[in-house]
Amino acid sequence: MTAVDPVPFDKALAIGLLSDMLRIRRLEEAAAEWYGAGKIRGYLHLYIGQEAVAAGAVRCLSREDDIVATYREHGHALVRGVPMKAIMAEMFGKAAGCSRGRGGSMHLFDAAIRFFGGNAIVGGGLPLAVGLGLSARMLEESRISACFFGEGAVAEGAFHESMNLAALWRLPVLFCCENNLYAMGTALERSESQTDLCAKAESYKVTALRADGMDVASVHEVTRDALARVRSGAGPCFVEYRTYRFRAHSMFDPDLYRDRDEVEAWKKRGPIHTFSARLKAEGLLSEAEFLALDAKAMAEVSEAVAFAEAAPFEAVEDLARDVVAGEGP
Amino acid sequence: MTAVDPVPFDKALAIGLLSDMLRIRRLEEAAAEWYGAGKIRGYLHLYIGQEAVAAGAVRCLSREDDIVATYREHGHALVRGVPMKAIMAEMFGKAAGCSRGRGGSMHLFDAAIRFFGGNAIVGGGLPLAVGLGLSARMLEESRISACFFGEGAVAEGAFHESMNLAALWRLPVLFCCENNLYAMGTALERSESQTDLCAKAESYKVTALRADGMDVASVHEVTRDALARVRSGAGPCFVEYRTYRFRAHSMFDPDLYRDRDEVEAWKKRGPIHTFSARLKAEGLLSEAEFLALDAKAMAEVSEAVAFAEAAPFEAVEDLARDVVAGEGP
Amino acid sequence: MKTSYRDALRAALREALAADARVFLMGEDVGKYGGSYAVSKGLLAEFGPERVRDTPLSELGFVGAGIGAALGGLHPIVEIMTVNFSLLAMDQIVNGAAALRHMSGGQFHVPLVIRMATGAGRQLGAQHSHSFEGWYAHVPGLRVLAPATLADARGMLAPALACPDPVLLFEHVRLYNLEGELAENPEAWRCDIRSAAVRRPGDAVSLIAYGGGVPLSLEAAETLAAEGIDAEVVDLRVLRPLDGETLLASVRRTRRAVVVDEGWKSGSLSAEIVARLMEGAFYDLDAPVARVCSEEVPMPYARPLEDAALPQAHKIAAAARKLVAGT
Amino acid sequence: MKTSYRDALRAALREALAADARVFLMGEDVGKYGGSYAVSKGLLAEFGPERVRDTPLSELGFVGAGIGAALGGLHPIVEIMTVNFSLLAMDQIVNGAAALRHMSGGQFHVPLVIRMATGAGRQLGAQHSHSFEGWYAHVPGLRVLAPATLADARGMLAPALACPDPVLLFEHVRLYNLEGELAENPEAWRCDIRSAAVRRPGDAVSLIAYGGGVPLSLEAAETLAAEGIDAEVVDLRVLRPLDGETLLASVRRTRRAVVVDEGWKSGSLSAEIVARLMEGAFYDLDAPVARVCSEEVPMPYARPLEDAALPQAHKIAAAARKLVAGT
Ligand SMILES: Cc1ncc(C[n+]2csc(CCOP(=O)(O)OP(=O)(O)O)c2C)c(N)n1
Ligand SMILES: Cc1ncc(C[n+]2csc(CCOP(=O)(O)OP(=O)(O)O)c2C)c(N)n1
Ligand SMILES: [Mg+2]
Ligand SMILES: [Mg+2]
Repeated sequence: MTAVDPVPFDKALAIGLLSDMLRIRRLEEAAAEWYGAGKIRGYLHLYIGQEAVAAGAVRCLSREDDIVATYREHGHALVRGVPMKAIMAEMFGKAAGCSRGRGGSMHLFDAAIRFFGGNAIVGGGLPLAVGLGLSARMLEESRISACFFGEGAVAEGAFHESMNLAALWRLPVLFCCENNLYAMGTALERSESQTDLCAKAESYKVTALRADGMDVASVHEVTRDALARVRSGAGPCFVEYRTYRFRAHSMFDPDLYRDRDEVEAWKKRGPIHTFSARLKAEGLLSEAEFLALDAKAMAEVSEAVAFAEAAPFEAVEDLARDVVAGEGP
Repeated sequence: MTAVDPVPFDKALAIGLLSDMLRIRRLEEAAAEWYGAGKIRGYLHLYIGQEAVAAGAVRCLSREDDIVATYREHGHALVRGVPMKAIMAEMFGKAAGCSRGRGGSMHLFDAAIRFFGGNAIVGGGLPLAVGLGLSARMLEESRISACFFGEGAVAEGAFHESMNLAALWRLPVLFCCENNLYAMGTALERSESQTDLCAKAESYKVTALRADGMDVASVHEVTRDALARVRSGAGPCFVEYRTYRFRAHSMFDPDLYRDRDEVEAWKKRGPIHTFSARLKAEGLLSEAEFLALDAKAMAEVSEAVAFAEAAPFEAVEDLARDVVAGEGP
Repeated sequence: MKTSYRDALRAALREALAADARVFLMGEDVGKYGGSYAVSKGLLAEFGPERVRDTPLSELGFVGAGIGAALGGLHPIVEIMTVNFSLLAMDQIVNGAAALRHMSGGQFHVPLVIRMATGAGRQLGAQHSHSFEGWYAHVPGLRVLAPATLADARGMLAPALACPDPVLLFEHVRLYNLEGELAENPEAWRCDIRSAAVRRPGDAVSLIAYGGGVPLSLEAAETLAAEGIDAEVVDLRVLRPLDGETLLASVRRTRRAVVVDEGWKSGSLSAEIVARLMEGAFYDLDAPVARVCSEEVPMPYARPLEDAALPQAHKIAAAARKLVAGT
Repeated sequence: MKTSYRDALRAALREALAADARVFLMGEDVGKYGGSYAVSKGLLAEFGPERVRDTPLSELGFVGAGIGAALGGLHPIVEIMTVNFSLLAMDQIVNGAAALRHMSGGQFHVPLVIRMATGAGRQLGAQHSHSFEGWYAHVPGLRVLAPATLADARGMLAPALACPDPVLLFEHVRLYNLEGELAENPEAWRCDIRSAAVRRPGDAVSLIAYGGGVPLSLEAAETLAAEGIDAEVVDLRVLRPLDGETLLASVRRTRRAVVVDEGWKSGSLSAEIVARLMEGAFYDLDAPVARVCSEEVPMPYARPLEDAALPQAHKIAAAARKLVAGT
C-alpha cells in the first residue's frame, strides 16, 4: 500500500461517505440479482464503480437544493434520501415504489426531497436544471440546482443550449458530469473532437473543475468548492468527475467494446476499497467497523427486497391516474 | 479619405467582386420595392450591408463545392451563379423561378451548381453541410461543403452537434458564420455567454479565422486561406465574418432594437463604397467604370423584374408534383 | 370595445403578468423586438427583462427550461415563434413535460403554458406554415387549445395558467389581424378549456372546425344559408381533451358533418373527429362524414399554389352541399 | 431456413452494404457495441468503421448529416435507437428531408433510410416505449414502413434504399426475437413498399393492424376461429402512402372492422384508417368500425400496468366478437 493523503475531514463524515458507498453497492448488487430472477425488468443501469461521485457530491447539497439525474441514478436517489425500500419497490414495479411503479429503475422521483428524477433521454435533464435554477433566482430562493449526466450527453445539443443559457443568465446551476469514458459502447475519443470536457465547459465561460471520481474525498472537496462558487452568485459551475463503471452499460450489454485489462485496472481504483484502506491507514476505521457498516448495508438491502417483494402492484383499474390533474385524460 | 492598404489582387478580380456586390445590392433594392408593391410576399430578408461576405467568400469556392445557405441567401445564390431572372421569378412565385415558385425568397435552390438552398430553420443547414462533407470524403471527391449561417445560429444545438461531428470526423466543411451582431432583435451579447465566436469554434478543436465582413478583400483573403486548410485535409474550418445588416431583419421588422447611430456608423463602412473608394485610390477603377458597372447591374435587375412579372405561375393542377418521385403522394 | 386577436392575446398576457409574480413570458424576441407577430409588444417596458425574457435561439433549451421553471414553482409562458420550430423542442414537450406527472407517480406536475403561431396563408413556405397541433393533441398529459375568436384569444390564457398541467396554445397566423368587438366585461371572455362551442346553430349539416378553419366555416355557412342550407358551425376550441359530447350532439341532430382541418389530410386531427363520429354517431349519420383539409404537399410559397393547398370557404361549402344533396 | 426478425434485418443490411458502395449505416452504437438491439452485430468487422459508423449522441446532427450525405450522392441508412429519441431529430426529418424535394421545385431529393425501434412491451417506461410512427405517416414527402413479418424484415430494406425519397422503417421491439421459417429464395421476401397484405383471409370481420399489432391480430383470429368467427387479418405494412384499396376491399367484403394500433387512441393512425373506411366503405359497414389502441397514458413500467395499457389479443378478439354479435 502506497502512502495516501490524509483524509481531509472528520471521522463522522468519512464514515458517512463510506457507508453511503456501501449502501449503493449492496443495493445495486441486489438489483442485479433480482434482475436475473426476473423480478426487475426493463433497463437497469448499474452504478457500481461510480459510487464515490453520488456519495461525495450529493452530500454536499443542502436539503433545499434541487437534483436532476439520469437513468443511472440509484446512487443519487439513495444518498439524497429516497428510502431504499421505495427504490427497490420501484424497481419491482410496485405501488409502494417511489414513483408508484410507473417509473422503474430509470425514473426514480421524490418530490419531498426535491429529487426531480430519473431522466432517460440523454441530456434531457439539463434544460430542466437550468429552469430550476431560473426559478430559484426569480423566486429569490437560495437553492441551487444540480444536474448529473454522463460524458456522452456532452455531444447533445441539449448540453450546448443548457450551458449557454445557464451561463448567459448566470443561474445557480451545478453541472455534474460523470465522465466514465464510455457512452454505451462509444469511448469519449470516438464521440468528442475535444476530449477535455473542462475546456468545453469553459468555452461557455463557465468555471470548470475536475475531481477524481474514484476518490470520494476528492469528489466531496471539489464539489464543495464548486457549490461555494455557485452559491456566491458567480453563475453556474461545471465539475468533471473522472470515473468508471465496472459493469456493463445495462443488463442487455455484452460489454464487448472495452479491454478486460482496462476494466481490471480501474477496478484496482475501486472507490470503496481504496477509501476504506485510506481510512484504516489514518486510523479512522477498523476492519470490524467496516464489516459492521457493510452488514448494516446488507441488512438494509434485505429488508428493502423483502418489502418490495411483499408489496402489491398498483391495481390495473388505476392505470389512468396521474396522467393529468383530477380525472383524466 | 484615410490611407488604405493596397488591394491584394488583380484588377479583374477586384472588378468582379465589386460588380457582384453591386448586383446583390440592386437586386435587393428591387426586391424591397416589389415587396412594397405586393408582388413579392412572405418573409423577405435583405442582405444589404453584408454583400462583401457572399461576394468575397462564394467566389473562392470551386464549381464542384457545395453550398448550404439560410433564408438570407439572395447574395450567395446570385454570386454562385443562379441567374438573377430565376431568383426574381422565384420571389414573384413564378414557375420559372429557381425553385418553381415553391420556395420563395427563403428557399432558393439550384442543383446544377450545387446550391443546396435556402434553409429557413435557423441552424438547420449545418447538419446538411456535415453530411455533404461526409459524402465527399466517402466518395473520394475533392469538393468541400460551405455552410453560411448567422451568429444567432450558434446558440442552437444544431451548431454544437454539427461542429463536433465535422471536427471528430475531420470532414471537409467550411463553416461561414456571418456575425451581423443581431438575430432578429437579439444582440449577440444577449444570446451568447461567450461572444468570441472563434473561441467557441476552437472549443471543438476547429481552426477559426476572422475576417472583416465589411471588406470584400479581407473576406476573400481569409476565405481563401481557410479553404486551403480544408482542402489540405486538415478537417473543418470556421470563419467569422464581422458584418452588419443595414436593413431590418425582414419586411415585418420595425427595427426598434438598434440604435440609429450604430446603424449609421456601420453604414459608413458600407462594403460597396469603401471598396470602390479603395479601388479608385489604387487607380484600379474610374468613376465612369463604376457607373458603368452599376448601370449594368441595374439593367440586369430590370430585365429580371420584367421576366419575373411576365412569367406565369405554375398551374394549380400541378400543385402535388414534386412531393415524392413519380406520382405522389 | 374594438379589439384584434393580437391585442386580445396581449391583453391576456398583460393581465396574467400583472396578476401573479410567478408568471413570466420567455421566448425568442418576445422582449426587445416586440414578438415576431407583435403579440408581446410593449410588455418588456412594462414588466422588465426578467419577466419578459428574450432567449437565444435554443428551442429545446428554453422550452426545457420552462419545464424546469414550472417544476421550481413558477408559471412560465413560453413562446415558440412558429409550430414548425416546435419540432426542435418536441422531445422536451412529449418525453418530458407530458410524461413527468405519470412517470413520477403523480408527484410532479408542470404548470407550463406554451404558445405558438400555427398555420399558413401568409406565403411563408414549407418551413413556416404547417399545422402540427394535431400531433400534440395525441399526447396524454398535455392539454391543447386553439382560440379562434377574440373572446377565446382574450380568455383562454387565464384558465391555461390555472391548469396544473402543460397547456399548448395555438394561435393561427391568419387570425392575428382579425378585428371585432369584445365586451369590456370579463364575463364576455371568461371561458372553460374543456368544451367545444357551437358558433352558429343550424340543422342541415355540421361544419366542425378549429383555429383558422372557424372563420372559413362561418363564411361557408353564410354562403350555404343563401342557398337555403342551414349549417351548424362547431368550433372545437380544445383539441385535447376533445369534447366528444358537443360534437356528437351536433351531428346526431344534423346527421351530416364536414370536418375542416388545416393539417394534411392523412393522419390529421380531422381523422380523429371522423373516428369519434364513427364510434358515437354511426347510426345517426345520413352520409359519410366529409373532410376538407390541406392538400398533402409541403406548403408552397406561390400565392395560387398556397391557396389551392389550403382549406377554403368554397371548398367547405361544396363539401357540405354535396352531403346535403346526396341524401 | 430458420431465422429471426433481428437476423432477417441484419441479413438485409449486410446485403445492402455488400451490394452498393454508396450504402452505409450510421447511428449510435451501431458499430463497436453491436447495435442497441443487436441488429447490426458483426457488421463493423465486415464493413469497417467508415461504412458502419458509430456516432456521438447527436440525433439531430447525425440525422441531418444523413440527409446531407444523401444529397451528396450516398445512400445512408441511419439508425435511431428508439422512436422516442427521434423527436430530437424530427425537425431535420419533417422540415428538412420531407420538404426538400418540394421546396426546391423537384431539383433535390433525399434517398435516405431511417430505421428505428418502436413500441412497448419490454417495460422500458415512458421515454422508451411509444409509437410515433403515425406522426411520420402524416408527412407528405416521407414513406413509412412497418415490417411485421420475417419476410418484410428481410425484404423491405432493398426497395426502401431504391426509393429516391426518405423512407422510415419502424421495427417493433417485441418482434426482434420473433422466429420462424424464411425460404432461401429471394423471391420469398421480395416485396413492394406500396401495398398492404392480407395475412389471413376471413369473411366475418377485418382486423386491420401493423407492426406489433399483426401477431396479436393473428392470435385473436385464431381464438375467434375456434368460436366460429372467421376473421381476416390485414397488415398495413406501408403506413404512408396508405393502401386504401386493400383495406376497402377487405372491409367491403367483411362489413366489419377492428383497427389495432399501439399508438394512444386519440389521434393515432387508427383514426385515419377509420376515416378512410368512413369515406370509402360507409354504406358497406354493418357496424361502426372499432379500435383497439393503447390506453392514453405515458407507458408505465410495471408489468401489469404496461399489459393493461397495450393492445392485447384478447382485447382484439373481444372487440371483434362484439361487432359480430351486434349485427
Ligand atoms: C437521446 C437519447 N439517445 C440515446 C439514448 C440511449 N442511451 C441510453 S444511455 C446512453 C449512453 C449515455 O452515455 P453517458 O451520457 O456517458 O452516460 P453513462 O451511461 O455512461 O452513465 C445511450 C446512448 C437515450 N437514452 N437518449
Ligand atoms: C429554429 C428557428 N427558430 C427561430 C426562427 C425565426 N428566425 C428567423 S431568422 C432569426 C434570427 C437569426 O439570426 P442569425 O442567425 O444571426 O441570422 P441573421 O438573420 O442575422 O442573418 C430567427 C429568430 C427560425 N427561422 N428558425
Ligand atoms: Mg458515460
Ligand atoms: Mg445575425
